[in-house]
Amino acid sequence: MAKLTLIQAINDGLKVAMRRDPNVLIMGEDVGINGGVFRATEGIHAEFGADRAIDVPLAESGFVGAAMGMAIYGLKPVVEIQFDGFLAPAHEHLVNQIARIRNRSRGRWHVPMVLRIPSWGGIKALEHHSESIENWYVNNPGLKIVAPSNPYDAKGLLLAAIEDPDPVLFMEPKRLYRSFRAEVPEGYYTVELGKAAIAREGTDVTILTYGVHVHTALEAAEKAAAEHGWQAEVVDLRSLNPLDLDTIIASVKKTRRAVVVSEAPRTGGFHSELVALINDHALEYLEAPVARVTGFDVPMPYLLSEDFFLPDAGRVLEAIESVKTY
Amino acid sequence: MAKLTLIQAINDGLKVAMRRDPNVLIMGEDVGINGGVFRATEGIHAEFGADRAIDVPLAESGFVGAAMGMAIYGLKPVVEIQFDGFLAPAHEHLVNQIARIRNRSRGRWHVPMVLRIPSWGGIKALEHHSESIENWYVNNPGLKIVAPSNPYDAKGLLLAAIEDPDPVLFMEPKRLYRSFRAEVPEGYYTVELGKAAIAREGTDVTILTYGVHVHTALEAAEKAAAEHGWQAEVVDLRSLNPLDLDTIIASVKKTRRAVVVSEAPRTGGFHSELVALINDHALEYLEAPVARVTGFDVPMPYLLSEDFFLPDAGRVLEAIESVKTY
Amino acid sequence: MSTTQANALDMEQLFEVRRVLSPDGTLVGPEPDLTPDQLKDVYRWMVYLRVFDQRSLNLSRQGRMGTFAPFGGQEACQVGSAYWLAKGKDWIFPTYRDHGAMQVLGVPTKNIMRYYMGDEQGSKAPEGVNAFPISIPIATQLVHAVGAAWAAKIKKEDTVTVGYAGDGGTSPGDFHEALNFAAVYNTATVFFIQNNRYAISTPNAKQFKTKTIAQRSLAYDIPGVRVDGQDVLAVLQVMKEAVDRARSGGGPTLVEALTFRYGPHTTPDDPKKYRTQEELEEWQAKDPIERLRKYLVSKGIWSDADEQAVYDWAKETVNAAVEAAEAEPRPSVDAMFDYLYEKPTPELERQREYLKAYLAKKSQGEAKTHG
Amino acid sequence: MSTTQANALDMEQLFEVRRVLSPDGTLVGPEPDLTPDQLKDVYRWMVYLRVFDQRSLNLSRQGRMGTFAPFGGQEACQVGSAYWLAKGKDWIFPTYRDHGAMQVLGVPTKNIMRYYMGDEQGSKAPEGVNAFPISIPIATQLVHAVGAAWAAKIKKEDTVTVGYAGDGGTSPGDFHEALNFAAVYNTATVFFIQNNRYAISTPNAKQFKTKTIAQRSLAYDIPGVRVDGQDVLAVLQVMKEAVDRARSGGGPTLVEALTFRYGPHTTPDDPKKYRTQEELEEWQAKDPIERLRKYLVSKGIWSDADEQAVYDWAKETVNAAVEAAEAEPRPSVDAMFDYLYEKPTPELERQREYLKAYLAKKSQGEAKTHG
Ligand SMILES: Cc1ncc(C[n+]2csc(CCOP(=O)(O)OP(=O)(O)O)c2C)c(N)n1
Ligand SMILES: Cc1ncc(C[n+]2csc(CCOP(=O)(O)OP(=O)(O)O)c2C)c(N)n1
Ligand SMILES: [Mg+2]
Ligand SMILES: [Mg+2]
Repeated sequence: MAKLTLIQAINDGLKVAMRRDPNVLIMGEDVGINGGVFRATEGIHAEFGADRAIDVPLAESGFVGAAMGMAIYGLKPVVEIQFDGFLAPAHEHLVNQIARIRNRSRGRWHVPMVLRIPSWGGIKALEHHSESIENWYVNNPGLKIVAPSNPYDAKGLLLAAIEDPDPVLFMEPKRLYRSFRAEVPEGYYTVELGKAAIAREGTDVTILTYGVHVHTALEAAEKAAAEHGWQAEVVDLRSLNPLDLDTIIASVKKTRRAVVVSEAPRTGGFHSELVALINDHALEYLEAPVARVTGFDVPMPYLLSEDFFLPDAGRVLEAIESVKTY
Repeated sequence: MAKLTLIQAINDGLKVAMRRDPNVLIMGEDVGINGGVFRATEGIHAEFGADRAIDVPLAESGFVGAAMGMAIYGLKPVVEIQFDGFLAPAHEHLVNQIARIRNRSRGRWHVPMVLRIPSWGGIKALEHHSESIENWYVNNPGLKIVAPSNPYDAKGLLLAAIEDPDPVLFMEPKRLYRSFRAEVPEGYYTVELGKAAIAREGTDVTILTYGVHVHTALEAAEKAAAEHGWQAEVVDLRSLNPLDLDTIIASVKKTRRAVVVSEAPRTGGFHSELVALINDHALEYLEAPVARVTGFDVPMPYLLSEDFFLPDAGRVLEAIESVKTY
Repeated sequence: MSTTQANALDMEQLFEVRRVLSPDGTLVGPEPDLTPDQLKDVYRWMVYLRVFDQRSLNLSRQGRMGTFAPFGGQEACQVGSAYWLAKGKDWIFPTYRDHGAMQVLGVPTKNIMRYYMGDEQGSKAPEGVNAFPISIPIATQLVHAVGAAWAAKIKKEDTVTVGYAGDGGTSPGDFHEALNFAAVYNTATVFFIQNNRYAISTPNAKQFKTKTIAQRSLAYDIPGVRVDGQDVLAVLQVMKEAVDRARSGGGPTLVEALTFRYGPHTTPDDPKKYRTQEELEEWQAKDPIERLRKYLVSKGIWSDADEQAVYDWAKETVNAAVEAAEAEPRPSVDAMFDYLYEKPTPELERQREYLKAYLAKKSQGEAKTHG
Repeated sequence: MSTTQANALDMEQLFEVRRVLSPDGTLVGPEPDLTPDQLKDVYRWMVYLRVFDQRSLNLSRQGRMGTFAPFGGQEACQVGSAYWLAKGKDWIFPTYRDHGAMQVLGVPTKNIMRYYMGDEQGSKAPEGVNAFPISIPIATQLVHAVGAAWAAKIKKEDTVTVGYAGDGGTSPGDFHEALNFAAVYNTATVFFIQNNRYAISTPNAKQFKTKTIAQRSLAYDIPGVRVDGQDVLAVLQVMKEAVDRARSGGGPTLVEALTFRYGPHTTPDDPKKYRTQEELEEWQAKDPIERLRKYLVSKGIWSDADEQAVYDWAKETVNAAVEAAEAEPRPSVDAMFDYLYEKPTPELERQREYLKAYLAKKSQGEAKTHG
């Protein structure tokens, strides 16, 4: 099997999808000849032509809205948002139209579209290039939210998202685009949306996380093992909606302690929902309050202060210690 | 003291603010001669003229963004968003600009502006007219979020919001606009942002809520008293950011049981943050998991199904029973 | 030529208002290419829609329907804009005020009524009728119209889409983005703007500075045209040109139809707050139905008996729709959970179960209390 | 006149490109109303900015600065657009590529460098300099520019605001909303659009169908003008007219400056992927600095010694700014919490405390490990 980086896995996934279904196309800013600012779409314009690798005028509301029009007409647009912060102009279409059209038309129309969103920080980019946009949408029913943490899942979840008949926000951990390689099967396969993965088994504490911070959690888990002999179980949610509640609750019931990790600002993040779900379904199992390791309630700072903001393995380790020694 | 409805209190508050500060102005769709679709701005155009009661072209991104330009120039725009769902086009300005400009300019500029947003359901309006938009912003630092539940607070919080040097989302419970009258002092007074109110004292369970559902909670509390002899304490948050954590935690520690009520969809609402905060600060006091009474993870339905969606006193009572009999 | 000269262009002259019938029904433009049967069909549609519209506004006022947006006065626009579209093929993307055009394309009257009564089922167009659900968020539907036409082009189908908006609908960014995308990708989209002079209370003068909306076409290098929106034959003619051009690969057109709504913006609105009685009467004197009737009479193809018959038929048909709409059961609890995704998520199933249990308990409780 | 005629207008002719100097520095338009000192000042600014820009791009490539957006090639636009503004009074609302204009208005070079090094302090213009922080979200700043000018008008002040955007910046809805608002409320706003032919890799032809951006002014009934953006005297002339008109109550103007960036979009970009070497050279042959230099020389007011002196001065001054910028301490943890609101919320104070405690523990731990 080929060893691919996460961005290569996405590029491969896009090509595989486009080869098997003529209705799949990609669109976005600079995704054509330029191959995308992260090179996710490299080679697609050459292989599939300008009708299926569409460079759009610079207007997210317009091209996300137009993609919805395409989707209801029967195409499957995979739209690249150049950077997370630039999803904001498309907000109205997402919340008021795309998320709702199947429901309001009682199934007459649906929107099989995927928004690929390079997400989160860690690459010391300019302002608005390192955002946690999931929380604009976790309280907004109708949009699936998927977040891979490794090349295998990235391709498999992307193919599942493209196959899915409903709109999917596909959050790509840009910090991991080129940070490591892993084996990725050739050709078509899917990873089911809504199924978490146990990234590391353990018995002493459950760490719930997704996307880029699966790796922060794994690093902290190794430290906890080395320093304290504690085995942390790392649950990679992979999908925020649908959410794999069963896996989450089973793990928490087993370890009786939980840490949630996300780099979104602390107040009102999806991590808070995870705490609430544990409250609902496993409160009496808890030996300690769930610990939250998150960003802070400030905008992502400019690059010199980025490290202040982002959760690191040290903060996760401290959280593990806090729930273990409560 | 005059007995005013909530909408009259807001109208009065606007006029009081405009009389004392020539930099305060109102703007929005149909807020001028027409006096606003809810009549919140009635009489303002006549008293203050077209320069301070501005009818804008129909473009929320434009007029919310322009209001930011006005605010940094030294005016204090109070912007009416006609209905909650129509805030969506202004999302980019709110999250990427308005929420951040003080921080990014290190205090050189700030945005003393208020967005008045008729919020939530219960009036059987058309689509997009009954939304819970707070959750687009609770995880987005930089915007204060205020939600009165009665005429006195509505005027006092509005005046405090206008005086506040930072941007405030002022969520008005449209269902309560004309539903009852209460005493409202003449002239200027403020209700401090960030201080909750105990709407009803009690010892058996804490109900945390804001805006329209303070009344649902009070109704449920009366039923709980009548049917079970339990005294529920109802905490009216009044402000989501800043949040009065001390009052919340003190109440929960006292009653050892909590119910949170909000009509936002269940997953990832601010109500989930409240559960997480109780987890952080009072977990060991809890006799039962916190119960959430919320909307469902679907868009607000059309009017014939609205009652299915909205929390009512019966559902809150059931939640009280569940935490009392756990 | 200097800037000043460019900006001194007389746009009202450049975009002269297209007209076929004068308000008294006499021919002032080229005679339209319509058979007598088509002319009568158009007339019947306008009458039907007016009867429907008035009836619906009444139902809304009586509380038998929720807030309603009447189009009375704009019937020529409603009929003329959709009349030439190929059913089962072409698409429309309407606003809350374009449920007349929706019916012309084939949406049953009952659906429109159910929509305004508050049932999502009303937004479900029958198979074969490509009328998108009403869009309330202003101008969003215009980019959807472009997207659908763009998809058709990619699929090499000669589908035409029509995006509707009002004068206020030209202000949001989506108007601009839609026209720009349509122009760049040469999509088969007709932008049909009903300029009824007000966006709720906001008059044209506070919405835009230009004397016309049609001139916005110059910003995108696409054809633009102004048409008398109270003259159905002119609207038909202009739309025929635009639809034909779109279908044959000629790209998008911006149509500005000058019109007026006689009634309130929506049920609770009071137009007297912002419009004069004179202005209303001035427009009523240009009534589109009356105008076509006079023309039909002058052509000798319309009698008083025809007139009586069409109103009788319209009232009966609308009555039947009201009855059918009111006979529909309330949407079920299940319907609230069933349609968001192809398959409800596990969390939705949990929520459904909870709500059903609660409602069952509640109705038992109520049964006890009242029983 | 019919639609066809309106749409057959020759926009390139109507919006003829304004030019004062030909690429070889000879006068082809009316001699500008600038003193020799002003002409030399303008020249010095362009040289300074080019030296600054190249140095910054190098720092970025060396990793001493983050991602940087160079404007090299667009110096005439940068200087000419801001030159006439009244410091301490007028406002500019720049993009990430307009840090040249920001400096002309009075933002210290060090600030720009700190911004791109990743310090919010760089976005804080000194008191008295009304340069808004760089806006990265495309076109958003245009509505802010309108809002500020609108406020000035309400306060009866004759402040002028300039909103900057690129060719790509004409596509978002905010462009439309800004121009429409400015037109309706007649605000003193100049929209200065640098059409450098590409939005990252996307060429004009995929951004809009029209041959000009200036013609968009017709959609708002405001003056529009095209200008040779490599001819600083033409840019100065056009901006003088626009700023004077705005200040005297004549409302907004849309200026399209035709220009080209020589370098990458930002540091990581590779323009060879989407532009040819010929195109670059074609534009370099029209270089704005060289063009003005030739004119100054031909007027006998510029010598080789002057030339040497200005480059020496520019390099030294930029060097000093680099030193000063690199000498700045890292932003503190406190700075992350201090500026979001006038007064941090209790929750922010709790978070600050937690983070400081963690960092203290961490640095102790590190001290132990490494000590
Ligand atoms: C984005 C958005 N903002 C505000 C509204 C509220 N609203 C509904 S209709 C309307 C006026 C629309 O006027 P116009 O486009 O002229 O259409 P008309 O109602 O006259 O047919 C407004 C402001 C809305 N529906 N959507
Ligand atoms: C809303 C938004 N979408 C996407 C981007 C990413 N982006 C940054 S610059 C740019 C191209 C801008 O081109 P143009 O307006 O022509 O200005 P130029 O860079 O050529 O000066 C894009 C797409 C952004 N900054 N904001
Ligand atoms: Mg209108
Ligand atoms: Mg450009």
